[in-house]
Amino acid sequence: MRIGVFVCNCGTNIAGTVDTAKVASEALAFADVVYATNYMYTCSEPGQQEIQRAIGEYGLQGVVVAACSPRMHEPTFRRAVEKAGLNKYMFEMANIREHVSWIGNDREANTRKAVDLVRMAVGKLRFNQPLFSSKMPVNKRLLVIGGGVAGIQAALDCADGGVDVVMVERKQYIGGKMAQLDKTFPTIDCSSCILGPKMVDVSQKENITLYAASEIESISGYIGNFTVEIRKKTTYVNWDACTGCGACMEKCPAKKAEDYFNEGLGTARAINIPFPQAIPKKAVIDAQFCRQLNGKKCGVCAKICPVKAIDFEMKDTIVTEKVGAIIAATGYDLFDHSVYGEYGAGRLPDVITGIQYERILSASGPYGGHIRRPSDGKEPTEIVFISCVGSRDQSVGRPYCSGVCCMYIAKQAILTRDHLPESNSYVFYMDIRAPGKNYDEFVRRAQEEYGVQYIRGRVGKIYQRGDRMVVQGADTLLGVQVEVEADLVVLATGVESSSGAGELAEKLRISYDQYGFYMESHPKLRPVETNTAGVYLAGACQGPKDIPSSVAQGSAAASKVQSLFAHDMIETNPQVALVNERNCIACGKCIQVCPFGAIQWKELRGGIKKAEVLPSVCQGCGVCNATCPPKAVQLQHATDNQILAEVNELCA
Amino acid sequence: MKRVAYYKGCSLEGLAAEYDRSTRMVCEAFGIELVEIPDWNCCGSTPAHSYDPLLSAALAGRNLAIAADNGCDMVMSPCPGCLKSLKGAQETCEDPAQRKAFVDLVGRDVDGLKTVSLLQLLYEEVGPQALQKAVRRPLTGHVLVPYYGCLLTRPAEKAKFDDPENPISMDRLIEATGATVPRDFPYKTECCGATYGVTRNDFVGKLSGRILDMSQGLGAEAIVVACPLCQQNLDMRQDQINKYSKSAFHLPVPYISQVIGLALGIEPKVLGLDKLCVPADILLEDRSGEDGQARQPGGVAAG
Amino acid sequence: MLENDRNQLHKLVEEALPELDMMIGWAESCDPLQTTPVFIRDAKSISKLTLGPFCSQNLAGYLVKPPALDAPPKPDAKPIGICVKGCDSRSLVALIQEKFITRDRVRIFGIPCRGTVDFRKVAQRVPLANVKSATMEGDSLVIDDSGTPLRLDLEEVLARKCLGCRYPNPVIQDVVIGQEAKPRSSSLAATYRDVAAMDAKPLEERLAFWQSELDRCIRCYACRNACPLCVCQDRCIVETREPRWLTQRVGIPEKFLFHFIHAMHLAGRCTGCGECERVCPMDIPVTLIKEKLNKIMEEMLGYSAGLDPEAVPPLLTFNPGETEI
Amino acid sequence: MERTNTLSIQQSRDSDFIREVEEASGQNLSKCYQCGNCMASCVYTFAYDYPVTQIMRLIQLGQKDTVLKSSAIWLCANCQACTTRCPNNIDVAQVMETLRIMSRKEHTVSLPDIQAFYDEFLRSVKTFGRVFETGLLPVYNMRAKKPFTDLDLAPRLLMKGKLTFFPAMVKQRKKIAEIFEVIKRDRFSKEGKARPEPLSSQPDI
Amino acid sequence: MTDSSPRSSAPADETAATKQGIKIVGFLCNWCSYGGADTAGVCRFKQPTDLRVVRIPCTGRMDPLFIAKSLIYGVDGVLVSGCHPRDCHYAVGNFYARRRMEAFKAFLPFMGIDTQRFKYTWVSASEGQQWQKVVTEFSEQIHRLGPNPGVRLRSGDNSKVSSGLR
Repeated sequence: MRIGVFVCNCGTNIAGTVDTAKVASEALAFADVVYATNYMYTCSEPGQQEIQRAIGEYGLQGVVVAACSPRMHEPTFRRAVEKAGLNKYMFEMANIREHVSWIGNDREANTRKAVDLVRMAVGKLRFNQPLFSSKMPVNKRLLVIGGGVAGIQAALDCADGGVDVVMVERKQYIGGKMAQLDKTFPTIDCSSCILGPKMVDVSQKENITLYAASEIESISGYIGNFTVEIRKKTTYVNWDACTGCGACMEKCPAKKAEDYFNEGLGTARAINIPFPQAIPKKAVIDAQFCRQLNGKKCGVCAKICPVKAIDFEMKDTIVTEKVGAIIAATGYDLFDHSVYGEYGAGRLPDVITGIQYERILSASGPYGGHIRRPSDGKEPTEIVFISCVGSRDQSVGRPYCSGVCCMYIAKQAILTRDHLPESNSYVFYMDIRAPGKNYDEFVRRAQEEYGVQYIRGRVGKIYQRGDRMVVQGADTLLGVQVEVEADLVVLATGVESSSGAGELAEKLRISYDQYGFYMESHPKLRPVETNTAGVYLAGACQGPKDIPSSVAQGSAAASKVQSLFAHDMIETNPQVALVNERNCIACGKCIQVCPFGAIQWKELRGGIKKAEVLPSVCQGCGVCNATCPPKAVQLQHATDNQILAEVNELCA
Repeated sequence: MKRVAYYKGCSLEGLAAEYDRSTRMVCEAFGIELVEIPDWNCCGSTPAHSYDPLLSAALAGRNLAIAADNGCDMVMSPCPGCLKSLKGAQETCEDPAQRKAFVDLVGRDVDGLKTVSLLQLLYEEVGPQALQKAVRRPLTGHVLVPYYGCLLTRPAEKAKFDDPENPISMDRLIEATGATVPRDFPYKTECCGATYGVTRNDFVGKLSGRILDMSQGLGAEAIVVACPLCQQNLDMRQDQINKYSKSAFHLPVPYISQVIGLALGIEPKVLGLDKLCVPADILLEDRSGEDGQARQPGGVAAG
Repeated sequence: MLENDRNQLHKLVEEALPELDMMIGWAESCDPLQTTPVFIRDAKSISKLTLGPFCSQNLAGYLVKPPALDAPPKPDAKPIGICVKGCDSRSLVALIQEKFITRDRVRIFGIPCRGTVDFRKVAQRVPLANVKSATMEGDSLVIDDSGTPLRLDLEEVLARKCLGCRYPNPVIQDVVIGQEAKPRSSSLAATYRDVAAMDAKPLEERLAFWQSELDRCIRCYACRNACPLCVCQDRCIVETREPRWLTQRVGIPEKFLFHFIHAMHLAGRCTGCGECERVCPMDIPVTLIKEKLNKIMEEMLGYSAGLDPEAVPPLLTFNPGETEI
Repeated sequence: MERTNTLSIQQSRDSDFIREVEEASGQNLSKCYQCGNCMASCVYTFAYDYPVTQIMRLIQLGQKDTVLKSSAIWLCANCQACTTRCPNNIDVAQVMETLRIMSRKEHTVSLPDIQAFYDEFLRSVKTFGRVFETGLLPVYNMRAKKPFTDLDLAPRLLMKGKLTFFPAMVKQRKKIAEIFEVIKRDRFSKEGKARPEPLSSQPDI
Repeated sequence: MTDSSPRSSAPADETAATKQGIKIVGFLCNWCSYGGADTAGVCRFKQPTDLRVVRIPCTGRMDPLFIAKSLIYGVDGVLVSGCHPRDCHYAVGNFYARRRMEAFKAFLPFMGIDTQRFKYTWVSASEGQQWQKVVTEFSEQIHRLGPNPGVRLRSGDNSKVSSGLR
């Protein structure tokens, strides 16, 4: 094989601590290397041309570029050698920047290491084979997991573009957290007024199939061709029949069911439609509280239902959908403040969370939009807001900023003043994070126009004294301890990843960080893609986000899906496993270990069995290769011989 | 019979002698054999620690070493201050950097021992259920506030017992005697003024004063404690507090061991109830006849 | 007693043979200390079948080596009869577990085993050429070398693998011949005594030991060929170029790597039958290498190969929860 | 200590001090983001010259002199409220204890009466092996020039029989005194100082 | 002795090692640890220069025999690193790898190869600092152990060690 080696200076990034000329001259002495040079910026247009020129001039059959990480520029150089007529897999990179020049200053040792890495790359290249992709049809249907505002936006954008959309929502209604909000910052427009029409759109678009009260059971397949099993959870109401008339709710005698939509303030009926604008407007029976389902004589709803939709015998069902792309938009949960013993650990009835306060403020909420405190229904006059509860707090394992609390506290304080002009609001804060458009102005307005008292410091303890609570905090600007007597305390509980986020990520085969937020492909340049092709992210499942950002990501993910669906066929990755039938002993161990079910039996004439890889299903992990005793199955581009060649170069 | 090394500490030999007496009585009643550490010495308390942590570790460690030499695997100290020193000694012993210096001073390692407070011993080795069964003279109808003090459960990583903000072990033990405990006494672990009784009398006036005030507000007849220092501040100095805050508190401050002892039917005098500065005779009233109803404690947090 | 057992075996085989494709067993050979495998198709040959302490070969391997491996059995094929000792039966279980053979394809004649004789140990006492005959008398092996008969305690001449045997009775069988045998070991410690002794040595000594032992290896691959679970045969990666793990170069590293490959390919599969060591012409204790891995599998993952045909070999599965294995 | 409202950061900054406090306390003080929770939780804040949050800030700025001369560090009762609630898991009480030890070594104790009480306490331990409460107080009162402290308690305590007039003594007193001596010797040999310094203006323990 | 490799003379070995430094081969999964090593580079976290990285798609691709091959043929240390358990890009590749490497690690010393020359670890793409720590600690560990003596017999060292088994 005729091999050319190109050593990149990367300006001074590499040449500063690596003698690139020496690396090139040593490389020239390696067997099969017929050309070697160093170049200022190999990835630049002239740099690529230099490679292409050398391929022609020296008849190169393989190229090694020693430069930055292949995770950075491998695709660039592959395209370059392909243009010059080589198969793009006849190319190897030696990472002498991230792994050499940037991590050490010893020029001699760096140069030695760079030479080694080039030798290893050349060694591997000798065993490279031209690989060819095949084409696969794309199933132009989209699965959106999560029906919050991000998911809704993504679904509507794609549906508008003519894409068939399947939306799966685990709650019985769509709208997510935004549906629970009263108003939105910094414009104070009504949450349900702006979200409501979008929710209706979802239910009315003919090319959107909505599965509410459903969860993802399993996902198999790959980009362009996923198979998804969806578990439709038991609702005890036949939704095809249910008209959402609400008669059952009115007559249901089990009135002490938990009101999840109102965050536990007040109670609901055991059969319930959580709010008037709910989409889908269908009833669900809460089995925990239903009399009939707990062995008592009842069945009132079944008798009253005009369309006979009640079905106490209902069981979960599984439906299968085939899609070509998936958007995860599973949103977030709120931090459980009961770990804060100093704030009463959830035992003080008038210490509530921000989302509970939203429900209190909402006209459709438990108190009809009148601000009252839960313990005795009294109108509060002294209201304390505490920020960073479960945010920026290492001691509870939540060191990150939730990003939205500063703003929603300002909004709630403003609304409080609107509702109760005589009341006083105090906000304990550490820093005010208001970087969005018109955000800081909004917080200033809370202070300047609405007289909200901002106190810079954390709260050490809240305790009951008589009818009120004592909020014992600090004003660090003054350097004093302060006490505020409060009627109501609102904790700005932080954002955490949605419960079950990790399990779903494992089904999707995407990564998530230590807090359960999904990892994007690149924090700056690929914010809605994941490392699993065909799976995209939208909204707070990727990290805490406010409504505008979530909507923007929903649209961004939708555009990614539509650019994928603009193609009828996609190229497959040829770096997959391949069975050498002559060596296969039909032990079946590869079939046993393959995480993707990508290997199956194949029968030759005479009934002889051999393993066979389905290249479109294989993801290229190589577990089969590591397992196969006679090494009959080889992962292309990472074969035993290729890895051994790299090791051999080091042992030499 | 459970055999536990007993490190009583200097206070229990002097001003808190009744804590010592009642502790022994209660443990005996539950079949716990207390083996007083022979020739024990002072743990050095805060003064030793703020002089040199190794001094503190060595002083406290010597006692642990004696206990270990006597074949005990558990050491109990009724004084949370002493317990902190004992645990500090164990920490020093576990620290690879200091282990040698420690062992050189003390003569052996002591990290294998379990060190507990009296409260932890009673809560974990006896427990509210067993206590409830053993009660002869229920304290039904009495409202008692448990005051744990700052060190008993804090810092949580070191104390490894109960909750640092809202401990409940003493609540449960008191309830087991039949008495009523107001819900969520907010000053359970707030500092009483600690050693400033001598040097900064006004601190105690302020800090212990508010504990007395809150307790009274919740309808308490007595404040139950598990620390000799807390007891001195709240009881012995109650007159000083009254003078400082122009108040007229008259709240008895018995030790948890005395309260349990009473419920077990042990003679008040044997428990040293008469040694308390504010007389605790009110606890001897038998209210079990009054429909078993507690006097309604005041405050909204009651119930 | 041995005679009774042999008669019982003959009788049972005679009854079964019409339903069998063939019968695999042991027959006496010219060497009084070793038997030879025999493949019986007609009733006349049944009398050749023997059993006893010289039946050292593990016959299970014959079921899966080529050509059997490449040619799938015909649907109407009759089962094969096979004699197995305790250890051999575990190989059979492993092969059934890995689906190389199906249970209904074999008729298993289980032979409780009191241990097999290692002729090399006998050779240390008496020149093999002089041995005219060898018979069992109680717990003694009586050697006739034309002089005064030499009485050897069976324990002295047993194969190394037999000394710590936990499974002398077949773990899978259709019929059993003779009486149940008593295990020589019931504990990991006894079974892996030699491994523990090796582990107790300093690292340098262990290296020196293997350097010296493996230096003798001639890479004849007898160990591999005898192993009932080494199913790759001529596709074995120690000989292939695609991929090329080993060269033909004669060097200690090559020998080490060969034995690493053999051992790692048997990790979680090896039943400890000892065939590799028995057949080694250079007297290298190669089973010991696999014994170490077997011990690791038992201690780390709680798995012993060849006991449960339904089990999944531990390296072909995982447990997400095992943070510290 | 007198508070000043101007600070020339470089002039008074002692970066070794930051490192020393971090090493001795085992805490990473750059984690402190000044939320104020320690100050909010500390029941002694009312008495401090610098609230504990500001002590932490002063350490971050390397203001050794100000910190070690503050009265706050000697008024801290080590009650652990700050440590329990610190969102950054800093053992604040441990930091305060470290500062006390340092201020002792640097002879910058701002509240000599508290040091005198501690010294008297240790002297009692060194002499008897245990603390002799009845004996401790009068000596302290004399030294602190506050002769009437707690005199009001005496009659009642006498009546209750709570005052003992003879110190309980440990048999192996020599062993206890030895511990003191060894610690003192090592402490100063480590510092490379020629002569052990007395604990306070009072005779050495 | 049949071994005639040029490295069989000890002194030449050591000079070579001193001159060339220690050689550690790192098998890094493409998705997590290779990215983690890149992150460390981007952040300019300084590391020892002994490590040579082989990029593999997943630790599940790791046949322990690659480690055996490396150590037998004289590489001084082998570091395998992949995604944290449960974060595998291929869902379960590292679960298989964990068992195989754990078993192999326990086996190595039996054959006389120092188990300290092999380490496996999990480092994600975001953990640049962790990668620096892993590389630094492992490199220091290998430096302490010195050059890998390998399995080749040294000249003049032909003394037979009795197996004692027969």
